[in-house]
Amino acid sequence: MTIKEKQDEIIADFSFFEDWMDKYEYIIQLGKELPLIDEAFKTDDKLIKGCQSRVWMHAEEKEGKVLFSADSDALITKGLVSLVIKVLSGHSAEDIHNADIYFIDQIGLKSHLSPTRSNGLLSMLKQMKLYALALKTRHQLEK
Amino acid sequence: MTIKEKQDEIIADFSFFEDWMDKYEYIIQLGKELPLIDEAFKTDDKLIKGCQSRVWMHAEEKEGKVLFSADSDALITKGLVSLVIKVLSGHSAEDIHNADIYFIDQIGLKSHLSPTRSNGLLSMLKQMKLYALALKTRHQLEK
Amino acid sequence: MITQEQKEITKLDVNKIRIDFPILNTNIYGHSLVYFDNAATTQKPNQVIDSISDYYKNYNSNVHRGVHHLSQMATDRFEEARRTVRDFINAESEKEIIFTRGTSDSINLIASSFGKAFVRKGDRVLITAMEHHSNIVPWQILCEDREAQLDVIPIDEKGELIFEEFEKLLDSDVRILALPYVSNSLGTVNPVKKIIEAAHSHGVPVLLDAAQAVQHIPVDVKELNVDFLAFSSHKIYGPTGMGILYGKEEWLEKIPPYQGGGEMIHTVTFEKTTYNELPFKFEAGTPNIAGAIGLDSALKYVTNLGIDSIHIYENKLYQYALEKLSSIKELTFIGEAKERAGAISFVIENTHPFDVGEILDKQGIAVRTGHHCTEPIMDQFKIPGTIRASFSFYNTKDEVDRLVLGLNRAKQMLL
Amino acid sequence: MITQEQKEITKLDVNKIRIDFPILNTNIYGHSLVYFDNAATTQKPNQVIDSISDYYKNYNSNVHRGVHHLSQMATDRFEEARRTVRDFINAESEKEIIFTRGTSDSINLIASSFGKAFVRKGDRVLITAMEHHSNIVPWQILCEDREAQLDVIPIDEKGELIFEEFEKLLDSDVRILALPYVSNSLGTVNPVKKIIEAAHSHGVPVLLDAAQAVQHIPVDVKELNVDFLAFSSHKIYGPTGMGILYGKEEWLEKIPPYQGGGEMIHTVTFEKTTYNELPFKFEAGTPNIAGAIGLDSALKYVTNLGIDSIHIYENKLYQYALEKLSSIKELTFIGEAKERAGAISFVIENTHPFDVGEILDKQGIAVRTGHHCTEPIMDQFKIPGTIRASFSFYNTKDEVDRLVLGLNRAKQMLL
Ligand SMILES: Cc1ncc(COP(=O)(O)O)c(C=O)c1O
Ligand SMILES: Cc1ncc(COP(=O)(O)O)c(C=O)c1O
Repeated sequence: MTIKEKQDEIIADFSFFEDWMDKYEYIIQLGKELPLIDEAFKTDDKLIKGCQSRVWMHAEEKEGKVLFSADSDALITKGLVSLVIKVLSGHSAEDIHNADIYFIDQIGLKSHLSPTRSNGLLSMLKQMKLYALALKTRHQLEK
Repeated sequence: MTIKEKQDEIIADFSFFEDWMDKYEYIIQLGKELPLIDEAFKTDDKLIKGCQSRVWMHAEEKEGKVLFSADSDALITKGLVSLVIKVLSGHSAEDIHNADIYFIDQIGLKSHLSPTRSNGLLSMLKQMKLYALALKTRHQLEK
Repeated sequence: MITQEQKEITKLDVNKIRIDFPILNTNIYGHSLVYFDNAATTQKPNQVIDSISDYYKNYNSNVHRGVHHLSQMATDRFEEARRTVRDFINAESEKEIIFTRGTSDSINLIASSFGKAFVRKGDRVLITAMEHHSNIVPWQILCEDREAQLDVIPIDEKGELIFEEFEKLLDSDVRILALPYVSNSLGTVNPVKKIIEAAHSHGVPVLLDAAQAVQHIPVDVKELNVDFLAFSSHKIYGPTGMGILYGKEEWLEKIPPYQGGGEMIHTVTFEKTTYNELPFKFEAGTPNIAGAIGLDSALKYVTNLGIDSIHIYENKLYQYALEKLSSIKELTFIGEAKERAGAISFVIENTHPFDVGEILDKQGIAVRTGHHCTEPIMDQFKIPGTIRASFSFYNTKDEVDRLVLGLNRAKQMLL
Repeated sequence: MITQEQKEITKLDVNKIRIDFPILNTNIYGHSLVYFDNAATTQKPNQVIDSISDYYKNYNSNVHRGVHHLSQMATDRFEEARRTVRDFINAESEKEIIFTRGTSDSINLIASSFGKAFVRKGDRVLITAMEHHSNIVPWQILCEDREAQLDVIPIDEKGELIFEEFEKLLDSDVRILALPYVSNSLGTVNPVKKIIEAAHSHGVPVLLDAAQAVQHIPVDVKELNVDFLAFSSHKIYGPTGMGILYGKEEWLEKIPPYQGGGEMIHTVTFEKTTYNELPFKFEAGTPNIAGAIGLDSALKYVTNLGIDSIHIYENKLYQYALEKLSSIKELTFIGEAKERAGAISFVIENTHPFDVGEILDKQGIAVRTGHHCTEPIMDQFKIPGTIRASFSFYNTKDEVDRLVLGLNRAKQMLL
């Protein structure tokens, strides 16, 4: 699935929920399912700023695909991270860098997350795109 | 006339005026008529603080009566000073010190003077009473 | 012990009161709002909102020095606000009431001006381990500037000041003690009268951060014999951008002005400027006129309900909340001082406060989560933050019940 | 030269505009109010008044860090206000927009923080002879603290800066130049672009006091290339207790925080506090949230009318007033710079400004009299003060005519 298709799938999933509590139940469930990051990666340099809760994120490239893994001390944050990883992980650096991320707005998350949380989500996205950009640039230099 | 009687007279005078412009005409007239202070007394130590305009006031005692004279660079202020002098000048220090000054409120001056002006008027009154108090105390000590 | 008379005055009619606060009718995600974030800021009654509109619609004007009618009206009401504050805290004179932007501004003023006059290299400044950042950072800045030392009175595991440690820290190098009357994250009510006496016996003046006190308990600066006291309008039902600094006249006379500008001067030449008398010496620039007028209405509103009645009502609600919250077995209170007011902080085992707060929000319940600008307390208790519910006289037992239900729901989802 | 297009946009419908300002219907001593004290503070349109009420009635909450819905709404609107300000003065980024209490507060912030970082013993600070006290006293305090020298660029008898004298004063010891864009007592519009260029060519940064500029003329910080700019909400149709400091990001990064407190920190321990990023680093304590929201509405109102249209309309009115006032032969203008805006100052032979102001007031006409917080100007012109009429886009030619009538009446009574 492309990044776009994945986003559309999430939007469809969320459209089933009638109220915000159900959406949160779902997000929390995702959080609980998120494969944990390797403890070795839970270091300060993997910490993302701008959250009331803490998020650690690790990225690596395998066979031309960027793989993200992450953890957080808060469960909802973990669920949100999980959504973003679902969408972006496993794609090329180029695709990630160019991706137009619209699902957060479309499922109404942005205006319903606390400002701190939505800032956190945005800085997480920024971080992921920055990583992709760095990889992309390296690839171009290697060419 | 007692201080009380003088105040009542002023209140009666003012009750003739229909609007504020007439009252001001009258106050200005009084200002123009105020006998000027001796130029020798227009020194900084006779200056009363708290006015946008400047007021110099001089007081002396003659035959048991306190006599005030004053000047100001603003005409309305002079008129107001003139009213206060009319009321208080020529009485004993004791009477001046104990006087209940109600005419300013009663003719509605207080709430219609600019704050600066009415503060000025109040500090003038305070000054005059302080002078009377000083005299009174001296008399008591001399007894 | 509550006397019969006190029982009478506790009968605040909360339903009638709630009508005065339009925001309390708001719906959040389909639930009626339960506002338990009063320690962050309180809601405003119509009386306050209307007095601000009334000012702008009918007599808005710059104050002091004006020659015209509107200026007179604005000045009168502005200075009336100052007298209202004076009476509210029982100050000796309105000269002792300085209008500022808020508690933080008030504390910064003292840290800067008192510091300039009295704090020298090697001197010490005392604060407590339960300060809000606003009562830490200004003193850190001062101490860094002056090469003075900042010492911290520790608190115990209940969240109470350790009085013996305080006494040990008191000596002749201490220039000033700054502490909160009521802690915003633990709810601790400090025994300030006793503390002030002890400080004074060593010649140390005291600044009280009363940001979380004035709205909950009667505060009398004369009885406390406190030297400086700071609070915010927005936490006592008044508008934002407005604060109070009380200072004893003799202290305020002794310290230099803080900011320069209009209002605070007597005469200005390029060679020499002389300063205005109190309180204007400390009020540079056009003040927050609407803020003062709104605060005036707020304090009159509180006085009208009666701060004693408010205290009794809120205390009952506080005890009720403690009891109900105790029924959640995974819940641990952070702060268990004997005397408490305003805020209750807690954590729920194996959940993050932030998650709990978010799920409460989706049920229409507004609490605050995090460090509440008191990071050192969180460090001491080794937690990332707490969930804090803080109360006002417009809150009800029903709302506390909804909080408990909401917490149970959050627990279910998160555990 | 006014083009056809400009002629089109000058067609502000003043009658329609006046409906937005409820206070303009007030009667003063039986006369309809003529408000010519706009330089002291402007009146507020319903749009501003309502946005404040709306905030308190519907989404009042403390901003940032909140986990609940109201806090989210308040934060969004508060930060929207910052972007509105950014766009209004064409700043590069909202990081450059600091919310303060007013112009005086903004200037004090820079005098203190810039001073701390860059002004040392023997350095010099430049201001002008036409400063408002708010742009004198903070620098005096700084220079006294730092043993620096305050130098003053003189003005000529027309009330214009003497450019050659300015150039002579510019040398490598000058750390900063602070000056008004528009003088509040003389109305002089300074050629700030040229001045800033000259200052920069000597490496001297410039602070513009734009308190009397932003409401009258288009201000573009990028085009001016100005380093710091200060103005007050209450002088541009917004609420009191609210001000703006613009600073170039590179400068704001280089100078230390001003006040300490909540909001402005990143992490706090008793040992070491790290500061938040821009703009929060300079915003200690709960901000004036309602103030920001009201200012947002005010700037939108002004933008909606169009600052260019406002400028053209007001300029016409200003010229009309000059012409009409000239008909009074005992009247002398104080300040006759080629470029003027906002305020007209004058005296009437053998009368005291204070008397004239009081008599105008009794005819419903609000002007200001006195030194207008610019005592050095009064000293230079050897007068106790002036009568100052200052204009807004809601004023009319009819009102100017009433002023002239009122002055003639005053003359009659006083001479
Ligand atoms: C030129 C100028 N600078 C500064 C100020 C001070 O503004 P504020 O009193 O709002 O701080 C004023 C207002 O009177 C002014 O006209
Ligand atoms: C105890 C305490 N001190 C100071 C403050 C700071 O008040 P403000 O943000 O109104 O300046 C607060 C508010 O959060 C507080 O709770």
